[in-house]
Amino acid sequence: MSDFEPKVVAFFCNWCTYGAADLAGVSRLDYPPNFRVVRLPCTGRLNPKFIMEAFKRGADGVWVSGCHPGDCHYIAGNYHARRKFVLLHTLLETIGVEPNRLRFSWISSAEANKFQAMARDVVESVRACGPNLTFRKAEFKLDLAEVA
Amino acid sequence: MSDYLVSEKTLAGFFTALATGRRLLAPQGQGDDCRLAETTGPVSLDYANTHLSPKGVFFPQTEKILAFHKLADKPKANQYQDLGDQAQPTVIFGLRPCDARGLTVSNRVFQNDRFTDPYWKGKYESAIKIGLACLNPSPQCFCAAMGGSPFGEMGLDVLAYPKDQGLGLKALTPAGEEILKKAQAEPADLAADMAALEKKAIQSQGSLDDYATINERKIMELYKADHWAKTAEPCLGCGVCTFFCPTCHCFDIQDEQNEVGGVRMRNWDTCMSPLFTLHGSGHNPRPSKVERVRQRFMHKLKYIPLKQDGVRGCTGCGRCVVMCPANIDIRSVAAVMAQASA
Amino acid sequence: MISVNNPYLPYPVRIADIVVDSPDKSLRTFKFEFLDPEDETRFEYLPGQFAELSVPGQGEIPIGIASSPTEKGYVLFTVNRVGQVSSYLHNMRVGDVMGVRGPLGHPYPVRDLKGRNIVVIASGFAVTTLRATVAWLLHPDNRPNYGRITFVYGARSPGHLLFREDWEAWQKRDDIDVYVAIYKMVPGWTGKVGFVPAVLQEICPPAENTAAIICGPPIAIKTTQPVLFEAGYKPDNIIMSLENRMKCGLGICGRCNVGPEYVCKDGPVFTLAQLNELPPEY
Amino acid sequence: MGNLDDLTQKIREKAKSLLKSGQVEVVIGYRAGTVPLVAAPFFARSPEDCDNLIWSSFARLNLANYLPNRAGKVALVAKGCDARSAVGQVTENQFPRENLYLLGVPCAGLIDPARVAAKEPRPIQSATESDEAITITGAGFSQEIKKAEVLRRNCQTCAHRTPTVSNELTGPETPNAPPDDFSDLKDLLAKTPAERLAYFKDLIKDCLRCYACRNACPLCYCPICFVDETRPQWLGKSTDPMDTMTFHLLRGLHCAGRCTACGTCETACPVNIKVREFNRVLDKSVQENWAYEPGLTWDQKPPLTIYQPNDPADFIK
Repeated sequence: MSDFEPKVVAFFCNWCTYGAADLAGVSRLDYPPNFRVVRLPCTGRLNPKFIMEAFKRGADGVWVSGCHPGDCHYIAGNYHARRKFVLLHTLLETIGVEPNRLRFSWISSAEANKFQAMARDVVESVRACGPNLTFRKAEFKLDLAEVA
Repeated sequence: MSDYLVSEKTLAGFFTALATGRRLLAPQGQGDDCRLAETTGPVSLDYANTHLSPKGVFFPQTEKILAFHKLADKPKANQYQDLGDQAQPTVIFGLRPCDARGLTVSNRVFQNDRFTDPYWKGKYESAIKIGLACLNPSPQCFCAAMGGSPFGEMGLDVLAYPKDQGLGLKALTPAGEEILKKAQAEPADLAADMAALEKKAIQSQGSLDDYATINERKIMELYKADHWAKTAEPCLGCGVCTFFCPTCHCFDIQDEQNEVGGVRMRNWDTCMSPLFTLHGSGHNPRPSKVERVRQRFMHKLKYIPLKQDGVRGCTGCGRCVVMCPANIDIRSVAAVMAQASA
Repeated sequence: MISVNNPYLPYPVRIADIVVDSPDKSLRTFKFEFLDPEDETRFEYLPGQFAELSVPGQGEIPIGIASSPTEKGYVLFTVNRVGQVSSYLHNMRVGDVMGVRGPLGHPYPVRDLKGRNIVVIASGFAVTTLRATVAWLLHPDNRPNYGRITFVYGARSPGHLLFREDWEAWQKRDDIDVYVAIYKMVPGWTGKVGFVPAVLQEICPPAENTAAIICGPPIAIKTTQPVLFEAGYKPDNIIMSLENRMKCGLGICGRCNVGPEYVCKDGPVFTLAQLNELPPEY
Repeated sequence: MGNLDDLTQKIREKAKSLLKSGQVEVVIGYRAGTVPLVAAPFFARSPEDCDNLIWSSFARLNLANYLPNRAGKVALVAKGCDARSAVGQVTENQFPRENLYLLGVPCAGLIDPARVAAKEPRPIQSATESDEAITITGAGFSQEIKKAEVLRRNCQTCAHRTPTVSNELTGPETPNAPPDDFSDLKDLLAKTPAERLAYFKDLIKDCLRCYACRNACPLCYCPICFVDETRPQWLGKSTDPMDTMTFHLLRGLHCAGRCTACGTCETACPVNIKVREFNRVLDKSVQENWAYEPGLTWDQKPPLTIYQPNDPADFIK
């Protein structure tokens, strides 16, 4: 599966990691293009159903990243999010989602280098897991006889 | 039409013959695990009834009906096309008479006075239905009170019953007769035997006069009665009753799609859900569980009999009685409906 | 009629025209042309029937047919933007391909009303099937069969009045009485002002040998009835069109029932006499 | 006369006096079911109604489920878990505390019909019970089974059988069971991810998506559940296994830190799915991370409504 390019859905907080991605880009720090970013106002906005939706639709990995604890633009959004992530992480890991498919990180808008390293690491971790064949909706079949 | 016998010795061969050239579905497993499954025999006759009703054979919980391509280079892009009824030659052995009767109620909905549902029709009409009469109805059964019988024949091609470690069989339709002959069942005369067993089986069931009273009362009289709020109060609105009911046939139609195309499918739905009737405007003709519970019981005991020559929408299989988490018992509700004043 | 082999299978159509009908853009009228001209012949309908508009990948919505069968080459539907399918439909473009499944339901009993006077009462955008009815009645083939025809129509504001060209043309005719009203006066309006029941009270034709056909939101239908009673109309002669949530349109999927009757299969047209015997679940 | 009869008597007496004095408008309790091994919810509004009230070890439905959106003063016949759920409802502002009278019942654990069926598969016509055992009768058989052998899974590990909060207890406190040590989950975690996923997929393979677990749950009071949302529609309505899995995972997450292990979801499930398995994974995490058990006192703060700056979360990089 050498030509497998993982698809990662990334949920970034607008105030930090999204900025870090921007800064990495402006600073010409190259990172893999395998993720599709969904910008959130805060990681506290992350509803677990977003993550399920991503996997359901065939994402090979999900990456959630926000501000370092204490740095939340909304004072405590990521503190609350952190407790949610504990449960979400535990649940998904327990039911058998490979741990490397789901990544949580804190990256501030100044940490372009951390962003670059993390992005590479996320993509490589997911690549090592291989395509997501088990934790998604079945491949869509139209069952239509092709009309010539 | 005549009667037939299959002895203990020829029983295995009988089921093999049934399964030749078509799939044989028969109940397998015990208790809550009892379900219709494909087999070539032997078939155990020792079961109460399948946990889920057999309606799923003809009306699967999820059924793809249409599909379309989306990409412009495909022929007929964005035009729905029929996926067919997916029917295959089938014989079902071991339908209980209550369930066979229930399927006829759905059949008259799926093939109503104006329209015919091709997906139901293809599967329902191509299946040969062999019933197994109930010698010992379960404690929650009340088919006789609903106008049926443990030896009921409605909706069946053949009615079988356990006899001397083998089977007694009564052909009810030409298709039934033909399959019994092909399976080399021996001709016999079982009328007296069956009548005696039926009488004994019915005795174990209470008779209920309430249903006759409900027949006589007008729709609005039953509808406006003052007991509905109380009747509905314990209801959780879960709809387990509707999922298990052999005559519940309501469904939702949904599209699912991806980048290249999509399918239209139908899925079992339940009148116990507020979404079932919710208008786009936000208006809901049955906004609370009181209206929804009333709808279910009125539908089973009043509306369906009105439309189907007196045949009730409840066949007395007892599934909802056992499965309702809040123990809303249709027998008790019928009694209240018969007595309550507006 | 609907496809005999499979009533779930829509006829493929192309969007031929889209007209934005209201200032808030919540109403659009879609003109569809059948991809297969034969389908137009099969889609034989009468005013008051509806069809399921089938948007690929989104779903279906039951909408009254706003065109009259006397208008050939196309069918018209006015769609209010409320849910998933209608919102998607509002963003579709001329030329897009989708499906129309129908006709469904029973029409207004125009054929049974021959020889009688008819008063048609419309509120809001429920005017669609009534616009079809009037267009049908006024067709030279049909007009001689009926007595006096009255058309009463009210909407929130002049901008919310649909099919202006049609009723303006009707106003110029002498074989139909047309009363168009808005609920609140605005500068420049020369027609009537007031809610439909009030306008009706003013001009209500005598009940003798007359049938009333009403369509509108529940509140309008409810408040119109007393006016008709007062004028001497019997429940038998008050004809209404209901709407309920629908999926199949074939009397099978179960959700649109009003008592033992299915709005899709047995309605949507009922007389008040029929509805008086049924639970008010609409 | 055993303890069960005493409890029934006490419930009836108290219910009557609460209704007579006008302290409450309705007493929500249990009546005898119309089928064996079931006690059904019952709403007593008059002193005469109260004679239908019973206590029984078949009283599996959690009555706190009937509290949200209910007007007027209510007395709730509550076993340990029900009382905790009711406290949770009050904490989450779903029911005013001043309208609630908790008639606490010291519970000795409830009967699991599936375990009874495992012992006696033949159809049961009737069931009676004493303090220690139940007697089931069917066509041609009658059998006594010790209650301890057929308790529900959650009752075997219930650490709060007697309500921790109530206006009044109807009997002496009952001994608690040794708490859930989640040892089976530890075994499960020792397996590979693929094996675990297979286990959980198999667990829910019969799910009908009837949502009876949700509807029976006192925590599920959302006006519109995520499964019913349409714009966007998060879940397909078909029996697709991944949609089903999503439902169970999100249902579990929504109940995390709030679930009192009352087991009413498993009672309601018509196809006998151990739906609480998802909740237990989360319960374990809640207890380990924040040492929290819901519904024990009126002033507890649910763990997901608060935080500590130094909350552990090593997995976040």
